[in-house]
Amino acid sequence: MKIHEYQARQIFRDYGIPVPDSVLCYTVSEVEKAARDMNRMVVVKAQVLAGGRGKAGGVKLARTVEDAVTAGKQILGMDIKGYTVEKVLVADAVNIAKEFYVGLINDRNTKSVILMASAEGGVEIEEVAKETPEKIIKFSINPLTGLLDYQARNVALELFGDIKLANKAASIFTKLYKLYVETDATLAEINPLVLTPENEVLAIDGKMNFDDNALYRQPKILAMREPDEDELQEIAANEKGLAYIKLDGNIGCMVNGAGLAMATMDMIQLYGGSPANFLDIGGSSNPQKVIDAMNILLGDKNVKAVMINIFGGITRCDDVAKGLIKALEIIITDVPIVVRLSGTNAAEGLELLKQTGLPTVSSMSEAAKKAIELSKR
Amino acid sequence: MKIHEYQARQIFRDYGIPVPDSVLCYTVSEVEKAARDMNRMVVVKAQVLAGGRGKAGGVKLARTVEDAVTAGKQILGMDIKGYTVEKVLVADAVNIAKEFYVGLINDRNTKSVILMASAEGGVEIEEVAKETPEKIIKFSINPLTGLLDYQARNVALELFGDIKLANKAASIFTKLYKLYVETDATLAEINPLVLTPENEVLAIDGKMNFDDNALYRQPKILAMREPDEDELQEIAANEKGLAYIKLDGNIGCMVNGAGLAMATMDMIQLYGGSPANFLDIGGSSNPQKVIDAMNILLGDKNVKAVMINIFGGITRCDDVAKGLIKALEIIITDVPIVVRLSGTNAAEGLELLKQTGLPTVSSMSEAAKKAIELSKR
Amino acid sequence: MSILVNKDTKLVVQGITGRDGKFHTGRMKEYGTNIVAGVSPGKAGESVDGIPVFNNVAAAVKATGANTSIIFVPAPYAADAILEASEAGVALVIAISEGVPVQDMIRVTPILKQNGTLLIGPNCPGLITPGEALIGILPAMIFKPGNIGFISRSGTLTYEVVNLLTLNDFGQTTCVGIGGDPVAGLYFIDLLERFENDPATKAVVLIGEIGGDAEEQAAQFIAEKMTKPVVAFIAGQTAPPGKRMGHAGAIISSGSGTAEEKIAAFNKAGVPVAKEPAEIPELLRRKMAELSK
Amino acid sequence: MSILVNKDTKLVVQGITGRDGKFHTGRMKEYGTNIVAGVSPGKAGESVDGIPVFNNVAAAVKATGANTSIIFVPAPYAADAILEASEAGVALVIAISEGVPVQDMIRVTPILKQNGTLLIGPNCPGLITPGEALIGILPAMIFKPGNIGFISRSGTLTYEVVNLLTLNDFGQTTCVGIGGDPVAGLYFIDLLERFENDPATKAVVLIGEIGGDAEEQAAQFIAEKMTKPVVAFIAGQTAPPGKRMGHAGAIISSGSGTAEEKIAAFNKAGVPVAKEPAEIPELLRRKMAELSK
Repeated sequence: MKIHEYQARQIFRDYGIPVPDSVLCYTVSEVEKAARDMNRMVVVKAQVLAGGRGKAGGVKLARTVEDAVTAGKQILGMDIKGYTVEKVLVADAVNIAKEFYVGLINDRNTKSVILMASAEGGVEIEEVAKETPEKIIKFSINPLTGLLDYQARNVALELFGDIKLANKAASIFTKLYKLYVETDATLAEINPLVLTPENEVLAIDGKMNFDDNALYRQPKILAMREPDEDELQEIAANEKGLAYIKLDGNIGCMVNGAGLAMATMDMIQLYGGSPANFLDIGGSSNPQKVIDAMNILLGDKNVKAVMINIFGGITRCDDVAKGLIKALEIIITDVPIVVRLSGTNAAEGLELLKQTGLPTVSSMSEAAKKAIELSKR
Repeated sequence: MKIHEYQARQIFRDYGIPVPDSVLCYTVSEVEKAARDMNRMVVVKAQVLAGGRGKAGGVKLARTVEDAVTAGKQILGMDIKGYTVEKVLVADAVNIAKEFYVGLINDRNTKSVILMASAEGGVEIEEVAKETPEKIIKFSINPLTGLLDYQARNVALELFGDIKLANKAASIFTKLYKLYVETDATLAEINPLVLTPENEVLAIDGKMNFDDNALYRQPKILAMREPDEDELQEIAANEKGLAYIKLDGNIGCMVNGAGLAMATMDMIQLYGGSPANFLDIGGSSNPQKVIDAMNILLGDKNVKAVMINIFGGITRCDDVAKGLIKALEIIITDVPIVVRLSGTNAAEGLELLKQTGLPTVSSMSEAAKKAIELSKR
Repeated sequence: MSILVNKDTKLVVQGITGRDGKFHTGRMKEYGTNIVAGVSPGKAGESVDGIPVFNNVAAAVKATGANTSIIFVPAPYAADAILEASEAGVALVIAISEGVPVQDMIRVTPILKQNGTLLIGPNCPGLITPGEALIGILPAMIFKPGNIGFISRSGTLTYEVVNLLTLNDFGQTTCVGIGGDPVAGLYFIDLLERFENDPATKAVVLIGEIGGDAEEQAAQFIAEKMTKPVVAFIAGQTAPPGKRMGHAGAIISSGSGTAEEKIAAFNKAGVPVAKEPAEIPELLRRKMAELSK
Repeated sequence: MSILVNKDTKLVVQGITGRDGKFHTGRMKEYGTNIVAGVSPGKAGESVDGIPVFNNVAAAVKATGANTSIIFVPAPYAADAILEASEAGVALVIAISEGVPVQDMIRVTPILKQNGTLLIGPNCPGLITPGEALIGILPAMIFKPGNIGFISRSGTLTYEVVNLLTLNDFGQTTCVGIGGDPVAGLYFIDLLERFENDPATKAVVLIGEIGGDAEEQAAQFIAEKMTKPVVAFIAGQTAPPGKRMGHAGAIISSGSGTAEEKIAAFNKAGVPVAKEPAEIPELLRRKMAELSK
């Protein structure tokens, strides 16, 4: 789960990480009031769940209230990578002497949280990582001890040189680690972490992602969720026991198992088609799931054909077939459907499906070819 | 540092451990109002920093408001092990089906926190430990993982038998461990932890001690400190860099180093005297410390003689002698004083002290004998 | 021969009285797996399918000598169950539970290492040594004994491919579903090493997917350390970046973890990558023929 | 011969630029201790008494091969400094800092164990191998080389007794102040074992105090494992229960940890316990004479 910058700033503040003052605004008049109240140079920042806001023109410096109003007018309502900007953050534009990067992320290889820090702040860290990896300090944190003070200080000292500044930065690192672990984050970035000419160390921009599997124990984080339309669909599907992700193609897929679902999408493409979605109905033969899944698939106007791909393991194909038959009694559609059944009791299942008149096949590739053919009619 | 039962209950509540309702009362009329508001059987409990309140008559059950008033009158103002009862807790007297014990304590041998639990609750756990040690479950907690859920459940299941009750108790154990670590406690006891006939599990009485060395990072705990008169003296001495504990004897001791101070007390007793205190002035030859220490010693009316015992290590005895001379210029007393100097530059120190006219010796035993002799004049 | 589990494996089932635990205990027992104990707190003394139930793993291990555990408890309690097994001295733990928070797994990892406990999963279908022991939720009838080692990050796709192998007469030594989570126990290289050292295994099929760089590491390991042929398949070539494909681990982040990168790594290591599952048996046949020349 | 430290010890001083650190570095160097490095974050490149200062212990170890550390940082940072030394590979850490929270030491303990780091202290005066290395705040001039091992929980009382030993011509192999805290590093039995194995040590003097049961354990260890004579003294016979006698560890709690119990344990183990410090040399003389018969 992702959150907005203004939400990340709030979490930082709650954990004692110094962040410049800011006000969230939904309208231009709110922007005007905020800029007037702050009474100094501000930065107006689009709040959308997408990276690269600066390049897209979603972040503007404003020296006067008038500038801020102009920026607010430009940014509110603009489109950034498919997201419409509905709110902006009007933030104190602090003076910057130097910009740094610090981030925490779960690392699959060391099976730990790693701290990444760089004196090259303010730019995309992925670019730094690709072009000058030696400029990134990486450090694996032992989960049993957490980020120790001396470790945070060592990294901070390497970045800041001066011990007083390093102690300020180290304190931010340890707080960031604490909030990372306590909120079940999967990413926590401060970019840039800035040093001001007054020798303050501040978090200017923040990005946080969270572990969906841990949201059950993170009510405060869950309350921050602001899903977009696609995500609302995904969440709704999830609540029905389905994993669904919308894509741009025209062949809807309904598959049992995530790996098989991915392989199904791949195969459609391999044979020249284009998948409309990822959809995993899991291990159940419950007709309701099939009905829910079909409703989601057919709700996508781009879908020209549906490929159902079931491999019976513990679940028997004849049970799945029965579920499908029940579902297809309720769902009325003219979108063509091809069904592939394989594995446990596949023959019995295919036999049962004859009554539906649906084209049935027993291999994935056949199903994909057939679905593509049907989608082109 | 110790706290009262009502304070321990508050900490328990803050961490989600179920505790019966209660009201702290300083007067009989407050007791009456509390009992009336509760409108059920209550227990009136003396709040003093001493064990064995029940045996001393400091805990009384009251079925009616009148009973509560009577109990309040009896308990408020009573003396328990030298403590005057200034406040009582009026607490909901829940029905008890069975009483248990659970406690956490720092263990020197395993260098860890140990959980102790017993189905023999409501009595002094030390008695159970002595008479039927097999009835206490002891469990060393790995500080790197904390008390794990399955460990708490195992212990709880052994005590309660039933898994539903065990889960309730296990949740209390893990909360108790969390608060223990987070507050830098050195002891946290729930005794009794009770099972009600309605299958609730509640903490009826609580005891907590805290690590003095950690109070600097425990402002909430420090704010709970309610020292008695002796402790006020100890705290005041501490703030002057002295470790002081009042005892019942008549020979005041002033020593550098805790071990040597204890050995000095022991030696006084060995030769038939009785020490009036433990007093460690630490490693400094600062005259102010000597003045402060002498003021504390002579503030005790029981003190009939003073034994100053200094072993010069890093600190040179001649420096200490100079400090003593300065101090003795300011302090005017007719209590006899004997000074022992040994170690680095002892000869020079003793020479300097000649001007004071104080009896000086170079061994501990001589000093002790002399002090005892002086105390008997 | 086989890796990790065989006839002598003594299995304890954690969460044996739950719906899934009970169901799969029956299936595993039916397959012939040597299940010696179950654990369900508060139900000591009961039995499931004739298997004695204990209050905790330590008691089960003490009474039965169990050396392997399978975990069916719900995700919020899974990490605790893994630690319980590890601290009770169980040598191999298979965690089926799906949806375990990543931080839980991160915290568990160093303790397992200290105790020398091997973990498979969480969020995995388990493993099978055909004809000897089924420890997991895999459908027994698609497997048959043979000389192919099999490792996969996904469930149903495993069944799809194993079914193809069996139909094409490629039996298996051991098949392991390592699970789809970003932080998991044994991973590709851990198992490749074991297959390399298992005399009965003649070739290995590896089913990867998008996300992380375990496949790239596997490719490097194969190039540097393996003598036995390996054939691979990667799912998720059409998955868009930033979207989680069902598995918590199947996500392309920051432009890495793509199928292209993984396929390139395998190709560089001389490992043929199937375009679709149906190609795998033929690729395997060719590779093994090459070797026997 | 000696235990733990000698001429070859390479010492790093953590907190070398602080008041105490600087002062005692001078004294230790004067005694001849082989101090190779100091640590003070942000002061890399400076030097104290000609000793190079580094930003962190890892850098100091890398540059100088330091294998022993002494810690003078304030109590709130002491546990972190101990871990820093341990993780940097330092084999023996002596923590002088007084007032370290017990929970900090509890958290540190298992990590030191994992890393195989030995700890003395915190809240201790350090240790000395007379004529070879002084690592701590002990007053150098009271010690002299000889064949007595010495262990004590307290500071000034150590000096009192060692002074008596030296005056009575009992020189020392190594003298260790283990510190007065309830949770500390090496304890009586750890050191008794090392003295038993040290060929140069002919007898041991042990100074205990009230609180805990380390003396009782020492008594049992002596009875079961030691061939060399031991003489003991226990401070705090007149201390009342429940009162902390200066040291956080010197407290009689719940009726245990009393001087009586400790003396009884030693007597049972055949260890004479001096009534006052001045008796110790005579008891030692008698014990050693017994042995040489």
